[in-house]
Amino acid sequence: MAIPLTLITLVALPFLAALMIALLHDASRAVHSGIAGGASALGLGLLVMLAGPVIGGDVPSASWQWVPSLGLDLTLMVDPLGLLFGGLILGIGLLVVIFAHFYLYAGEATGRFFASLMLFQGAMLGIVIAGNVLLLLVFWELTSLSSFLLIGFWQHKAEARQGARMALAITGGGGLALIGGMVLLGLIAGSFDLATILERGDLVRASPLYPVMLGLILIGCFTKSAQFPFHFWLPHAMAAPTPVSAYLHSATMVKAGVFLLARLWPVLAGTEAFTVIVSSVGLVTMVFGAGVALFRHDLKSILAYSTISQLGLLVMLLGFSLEMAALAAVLHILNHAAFKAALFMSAGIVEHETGTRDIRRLGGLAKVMPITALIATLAAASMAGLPPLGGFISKELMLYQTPDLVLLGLPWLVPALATIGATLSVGYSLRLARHLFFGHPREAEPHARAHDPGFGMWAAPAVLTLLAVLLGLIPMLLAGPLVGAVTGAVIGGAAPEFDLALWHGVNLALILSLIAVAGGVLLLWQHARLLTLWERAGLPDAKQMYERTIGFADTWVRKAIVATHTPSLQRMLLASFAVIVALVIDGALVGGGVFTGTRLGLPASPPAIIAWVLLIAATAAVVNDSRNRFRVLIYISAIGLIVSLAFVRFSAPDLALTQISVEVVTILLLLLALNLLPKDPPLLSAAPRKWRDGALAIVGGVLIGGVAWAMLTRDPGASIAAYHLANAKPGGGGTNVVNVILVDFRAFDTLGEIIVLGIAGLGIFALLDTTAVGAAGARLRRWREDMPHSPERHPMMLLMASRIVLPLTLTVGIFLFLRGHNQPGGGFIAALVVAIAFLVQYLAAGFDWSDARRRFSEHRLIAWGVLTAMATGLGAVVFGANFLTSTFDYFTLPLIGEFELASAMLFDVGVFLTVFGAVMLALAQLSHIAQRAARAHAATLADEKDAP
Amino acid sequence: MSVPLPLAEVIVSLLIVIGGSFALIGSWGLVRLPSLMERLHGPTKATTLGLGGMLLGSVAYFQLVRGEWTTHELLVSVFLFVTAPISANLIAKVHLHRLRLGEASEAAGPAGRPAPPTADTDWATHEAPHLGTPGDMAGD
Amino acid sequence: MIEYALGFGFVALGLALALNLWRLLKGPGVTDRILALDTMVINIIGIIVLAGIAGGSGSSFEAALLLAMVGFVGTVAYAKFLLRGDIIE
Amino acid sequence: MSRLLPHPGLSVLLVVMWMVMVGDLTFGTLFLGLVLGFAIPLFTAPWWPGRPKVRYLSALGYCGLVVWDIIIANFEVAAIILFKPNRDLRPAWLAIPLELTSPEAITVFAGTISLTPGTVSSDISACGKYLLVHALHAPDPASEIAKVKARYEARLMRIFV
Amino acid sequence: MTLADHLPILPVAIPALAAPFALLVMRRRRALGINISLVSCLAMLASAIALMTQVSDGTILAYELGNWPAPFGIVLVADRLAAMMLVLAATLALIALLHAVVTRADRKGWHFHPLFQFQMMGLNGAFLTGDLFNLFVFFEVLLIASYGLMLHGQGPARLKAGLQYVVVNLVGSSLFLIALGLLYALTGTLNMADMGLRVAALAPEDQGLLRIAALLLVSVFALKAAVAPLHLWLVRTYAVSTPAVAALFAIMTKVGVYSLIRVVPQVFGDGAGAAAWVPAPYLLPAAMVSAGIGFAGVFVARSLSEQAAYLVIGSTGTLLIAVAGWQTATLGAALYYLVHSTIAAAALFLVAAVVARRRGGFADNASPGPDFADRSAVGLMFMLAAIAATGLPPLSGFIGKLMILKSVAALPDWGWAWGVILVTTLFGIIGFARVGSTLFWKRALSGEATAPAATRADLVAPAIALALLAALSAGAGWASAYANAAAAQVLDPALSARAVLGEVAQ
Amino acid sequence: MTYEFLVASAIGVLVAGGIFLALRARTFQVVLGLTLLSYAVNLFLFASGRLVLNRPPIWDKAVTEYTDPLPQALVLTAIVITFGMTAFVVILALRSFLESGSDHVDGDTVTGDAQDSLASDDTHGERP
Repeated sequence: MAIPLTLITLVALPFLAALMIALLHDASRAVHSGIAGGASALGLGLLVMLAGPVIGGDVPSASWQWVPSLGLDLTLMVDPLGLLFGGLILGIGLLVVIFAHFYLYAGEATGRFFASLMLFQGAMLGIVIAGNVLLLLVFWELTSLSSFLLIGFWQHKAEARQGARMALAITGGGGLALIGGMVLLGLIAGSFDLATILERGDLVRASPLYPVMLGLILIGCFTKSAQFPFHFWLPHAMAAPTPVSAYLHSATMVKAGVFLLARLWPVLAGTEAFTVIVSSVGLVTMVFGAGVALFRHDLKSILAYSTISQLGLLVMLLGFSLEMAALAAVLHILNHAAFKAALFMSAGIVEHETGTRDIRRLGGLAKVMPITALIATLAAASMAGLPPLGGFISKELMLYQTPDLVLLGLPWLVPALATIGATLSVGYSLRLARHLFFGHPREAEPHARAHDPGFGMWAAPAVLTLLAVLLGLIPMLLAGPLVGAVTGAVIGGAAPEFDLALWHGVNLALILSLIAVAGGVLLLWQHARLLTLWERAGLPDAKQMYERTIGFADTWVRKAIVATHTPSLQRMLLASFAVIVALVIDGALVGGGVFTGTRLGLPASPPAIIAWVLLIAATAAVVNDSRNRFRVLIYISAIGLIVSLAFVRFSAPDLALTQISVEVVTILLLLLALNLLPKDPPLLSAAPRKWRDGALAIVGGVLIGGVAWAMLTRDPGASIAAYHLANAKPGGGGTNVVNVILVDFRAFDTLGEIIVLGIAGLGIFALLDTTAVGAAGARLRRWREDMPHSPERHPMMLLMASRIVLPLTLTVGIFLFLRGHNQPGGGFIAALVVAIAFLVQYLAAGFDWSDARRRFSEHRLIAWGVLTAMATGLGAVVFGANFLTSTFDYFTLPLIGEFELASAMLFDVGVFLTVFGAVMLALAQLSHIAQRAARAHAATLADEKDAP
Repeated sequence: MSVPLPLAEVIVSLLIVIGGSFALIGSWGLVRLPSLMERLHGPTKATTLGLGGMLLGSVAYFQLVRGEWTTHELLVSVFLFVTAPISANLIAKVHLHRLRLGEASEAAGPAGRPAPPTADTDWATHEAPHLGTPGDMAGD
Repeated sequence: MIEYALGFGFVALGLALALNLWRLLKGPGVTDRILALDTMVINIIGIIVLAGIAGGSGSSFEAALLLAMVGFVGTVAYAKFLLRGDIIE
Repeated sequence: MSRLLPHPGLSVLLVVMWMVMVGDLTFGTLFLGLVLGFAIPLFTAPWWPGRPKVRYLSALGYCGLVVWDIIIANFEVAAIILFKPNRDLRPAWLAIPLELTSPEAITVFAGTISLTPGTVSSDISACGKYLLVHALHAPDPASEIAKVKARYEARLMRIFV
Repeated sequence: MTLADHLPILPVAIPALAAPFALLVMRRRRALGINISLVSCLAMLASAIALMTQVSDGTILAYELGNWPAPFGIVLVADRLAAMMLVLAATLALIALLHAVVTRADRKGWHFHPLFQFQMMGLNGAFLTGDLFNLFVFFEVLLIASYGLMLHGQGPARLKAGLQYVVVNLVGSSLFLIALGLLYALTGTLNMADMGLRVAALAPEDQGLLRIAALLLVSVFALKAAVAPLHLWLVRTYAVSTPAVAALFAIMTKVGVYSLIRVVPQVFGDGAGAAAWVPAPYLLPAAMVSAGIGFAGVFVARSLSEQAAYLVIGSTGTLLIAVAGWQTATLGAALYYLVHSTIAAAALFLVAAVVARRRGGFADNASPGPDFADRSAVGLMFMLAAIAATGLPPLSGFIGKLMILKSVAALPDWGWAWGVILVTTLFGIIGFARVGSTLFWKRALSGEATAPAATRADLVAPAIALALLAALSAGAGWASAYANAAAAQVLDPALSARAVLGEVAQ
Repeated sequence: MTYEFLVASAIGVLVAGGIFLALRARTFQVVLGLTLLSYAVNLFLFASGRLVLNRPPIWDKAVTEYTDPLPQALVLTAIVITFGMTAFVVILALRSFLESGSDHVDGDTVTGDAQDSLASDDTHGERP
């Protein structure tokens, strides 16, 4: 089987298995565990196939491009290190699957369990055989995520959820740091390909960014492998089902950090910083973990802290930056995987059988469950580092190395602490075994129904324990070549000469470990007294700290967010205006340039000045009088008058027409709305706020006014408008350049513009369509007119006048429309005039009377208007020209004489229809909604009456 | 028409001056007269003769001085003649209405409050027009 | 000659506007304000007409026409609001 | 006939207005004007249910009369505003009894009164038999009423039959 | 001329035609209206993809509306960036529309589909136009349509939020107009390419005005993109909108980002004197603050939709951090992340909707409720959406963040940027983990299991969104290459100037 | 006194008034503020073509000098759009007042507002 295929299958298998299990989540447990076990076994087989050549020294690898621009390639490679870890992951994985199959209780979601387990296995496998650091990161974060699912498997348990969250937060967070570190590493090394990076160690260590990078990467590793002070998530991960714990904490999850340290050893190791930080952190963790483990009573908790301690040991060894230490680490990884998995499983068995994990309630189980006792005791012995077991050898090696490292200038420090650590681990290991299996039962209840489980359940731990034993008896035969090769891979060169054996003659290491054993026994003997001391000491619990930190952050961040983000329009606008003002000031200061330009001013005529005064006064009145709303509307229309007058004066007749007609429609709208709104409610703002806003407003006004002045006093440069002026008649067929721009040069704008108006009409309709029902309807029905009204609904003179005004106005509208292309006017203005004509009818004769005589549906008008405009645009396309290309021609008919037809006129028709429809829709909807609400209510009441 | 230019200019100027003066007088009346009903008379001047004068002036100007045929100014007058009485009428109605309500800002003028036409009916502002009478527009 | 007439007209209408403004702001009655606005429209039409003569172009007369119509509608709307509240009932 | 041309007078007015607005005397304009003069009244007919019978010739005469009165009265009122102090002012409410019955006629009558300065028709009685007029300066209300009725209402009675 | 020559107008023309037709048939024959809407979205997608294939080789299509030569008429410019945004918009529209139809959210009023189509027209137009005032017009189109959509379904909450949303955007529009007026007064043109050339030729005494105009314009875009401190309007607006609409809105803030990316290099590039790279001093800090606020919001939010709303702010901030670099690499990263974050936010809104539909009174609040239908399936979807939102593998967010981190490292103050990005991610992780575990794992002791959902069809839309994210991650090689190419194209205004104005302008 | 000064100062005053009113707490005042702002903005945009007297952009053989027509077209578009937006916001304000009985911009209930005639009992706002 070709190497690339092998590798990709190797990684893909677990994921595929997970997928299959997820798809078959309703199938039986056997199916699930079958798939999972099968996948693990298959993977293991593949790995074994590769084992020979890999240990032989060649590195099978394959690479596919993924994101070249990023340097993220799908590179896979199996070197001895990867092989070792891969073996552990798959092998122990397989055993865990078997164990779990028997362990899980009936009715548990085995599908979800095994799927998550396989997901996790795949992620782990990916980490160890990834040949690209970015790819490694992908799998790294995947392990955090999948472990989240595994730890939280028992969703109903609070501690499971907390444990899962904590694990995710810590390891995921560390993962983020690692991302930073890895990207930096890649940037420094100039490549993200692992092999390349490993060759460029010197370059990396020389880089000024090395410390930052190192720090980030170490955070990643330490969080993952639960090093002090990031250790606390691990014990709480014990809320997971025991098989999960066995898997995560022996061979996989927590080992990932160690793996990464080993993986990057050639690049990172050797510097002062690396050695001191890593080894001291490891040392502290080892001692600390062991110490805590000694005083725990929960079986799994003891194992958890022992794991922390053992991981500390590994990290410390790797931190030594010594080849032999690395070798020791490799060996211990192997050992630890074996005995720790075995211990977890036995713990699981004990819990499964006795229903408790509290060792204070257990004891003397050896009689009732001898097999389990044998397995667990042997494993514990290995953990304690007693001969003739594997643990002993690796610990020997460790102790042998300790004198070579000097911390704080104290040569004895490291050996001493290491020995203490060892002593403690002997202590808790022995305590574990003894409390569980020897002496006599402390409580009857759990003891009563305890017995050895079936073969299926103890087979897995048995195998592991056997491994642990053999690692002690025949280490060289069993693991020698592998360890050698792996060490070579770790240190990135040839492994040093080494011999693994129980007996090296009497040397420092032996003495130290003897001390350790003796001390361990002593500890066990004095345990009760020590325990009281320990409990009196009452060390702070890191978990509570974490919880408190999170809680603190949550409350305060929430306070801050709520305080700043309660939706208040005034705040939003204040922020916006403040930003604007600041930016304008910035522009004025930074940009430089002159304020007043060179353009000659036009002297203002007296009426203009008076009009200006009028505008200022009216504005002031609006602001100052804004409480009396009706009055303000009068002022507003005065302002509108002046503005349109200004447009007339500055030769913009079209604008004047538009402004005037829009003005009146707006006023009608506001009056209609004001009828239902409060007429003169008390003002709300307090004085200080008024001053603040006033100041801001004045500054803003001065700034914008100043900008306008600066703009007006400059001479315009060459404008594209010259082209419009030149081509309006010949190219657009119209003499009113503004109109030609609107319907031809920039018809696309106009298309959007009428659509805006149409949508506004629709939106308003939709808003008011529902006023009759719900709270609004109820409020409307109860709505009492807040000012006494005249009983006369339709004043006679007005009504009579309106009847003659309508045709007159219509004529004017048509006139304005037809001449629009050549003289001021056009579809938009015409539409407004016509709309006003009809609105006068509504005003005079009332809604119902006029509406009954209406012959058009506003919705359809809008739709047809837009369609007409679009049709003119697409018509051009049909004739092969660009969208909205216009054409025009002059025709002569007998009697009528010459007249012009332009396609732009058709477009203008579209404008007319849409605008007219939108305006009518808006105002007609708004009129007399109170009555309509009452009517709708009556109708519903009638229906309800008819119903029964 | 062939009118010698000087005469034409005289006509135009005269019309403009008359128009301007009446507009001013109207607004002056708006300011100085004692109460709303009196002030209401002011704008009617401005509307009729004031604007009329200026519009005629414009027609005459384009006609006689520049020789262009522009007549649509007259339309402005047409509209105003139709609409001005209505505006006045409605404002008066509002005045009566608010007078009856006793709004503080709405003071009765020297003419006092209008008495009801007869004992049994009141003005339409205060009493809905009777069915079938000309003022009854409810049917429409 | 016409120039002088126009000048007079402009000044007269300007003054008229000022007087309207006074009435507009002073009141006292809201009816007075409406009336002032109505008059203002008339005067502005006047100004536009005179400006038309002064500029010698008829292109702004539509504005005058529209103002005449629109001023009426505005006044009616205001009055109807004060009389009936709901201007379109 | 009346269905195709609901308001002949209006149609004529529209055609004239169109010609005035467009401002040139080509046949094309007239044609378009005629089309509009025919179409628009037809389109707006529903909004003007009434079909008043009008004597158009005498109506024209009436218009002339009104215009003349406006000019005269303008000067009178101008004089009042400029020279008569408020204390000498004799404003008065006049309740004019109506003989006209059709709303159109009454509206025209009231409009005339408003247009001729010095009098503003303010309201109509609920029974529709009286017109409330405010006179700027009417030392003798009765004669004022009589004058208005004689000068305008009588003529309108003849126009609106 | 074949239809291919008119390709650039199609994305605007299709919805502009579909909307009125839908409006005409809506009242009587609803089904027909829905079909019109769906078909139009498909057509949009097709045309957008066709456009993408045309421009992917680097050609820039300039479409002169009305055959008026640029800069005198309005011209549509289709380059890689525009095509990318068009495809994104169409895809998103399809998903949102699907969800709206399946959940019958479109039946609460008569105007959903017309408004939806008009909204799409506004978006596509904004992405295509090469004319500054035309950009304003399309902003207004998409805004007014969004008002309508945002208020769809109404109810007090939406009305309150809607009022604020509308008013704030009205102020923004006014600002836009002022900036436009100033720019026209200075340069005498509205065409972006042309303006870019003319700005470079401005006299020293006009520099102050130029800078003011530029800053105002940029602040308008910042307001649309909800960059702190102009972001306050967003949260409530998005949180209360109909989920399908909110999902579509995920791209609305990106319109602001797009405009920024489009206008700044084109108009205020190196040659722009006092306005060169004008947002420079402010953009990076503002972006960082936005990212911080956004993910802090995710961290403390108490409901899924609220979280999603904050996420929109946060992700926009994150991608603006990259934009602030104005280099090909950073901009490329930003563009890739833009696509990702848009879809991710949409997915989260949709998942929130799915949850709310199933939990009855408990809605999507982060409070333990009774068991509900398809809990594990929905839970998985939420987890994936959260993964995407925080930028964890295997979904595209991870690659996006890697690209941003890597490219940003070349900038002077990369440390800050990295810190913000990494820390905010952590906040996101914790927040999502907490809400997710409460919603999907914790069970309220009281309260009976809510009835099984009437339909599972509502799972389709979010599933599609998530699948897209997976695809975006799998095809990251091509996507990132395209994004970088688009960035390079945008950063070289001469290219589009040549395409729009022809050689003469050079 | 030049026209330029009049226009510029008028714009300034309108902007100031607009900003101040827009920052008030009542929807109606905010609407007024937006209206003032839009006047100012339209004038500003119009002013970008500079001020020219008696040169309307109506093409004529005789005339050679015109004012800049483009800003006029832009302002026309702007007026229309602003009108649509204003109309919408007015209705929206009214609608939310009817729904919540408060015309406060944030929908907060204001103590002392008598306008809300709806007793608090029936607020069955939305029908699902």
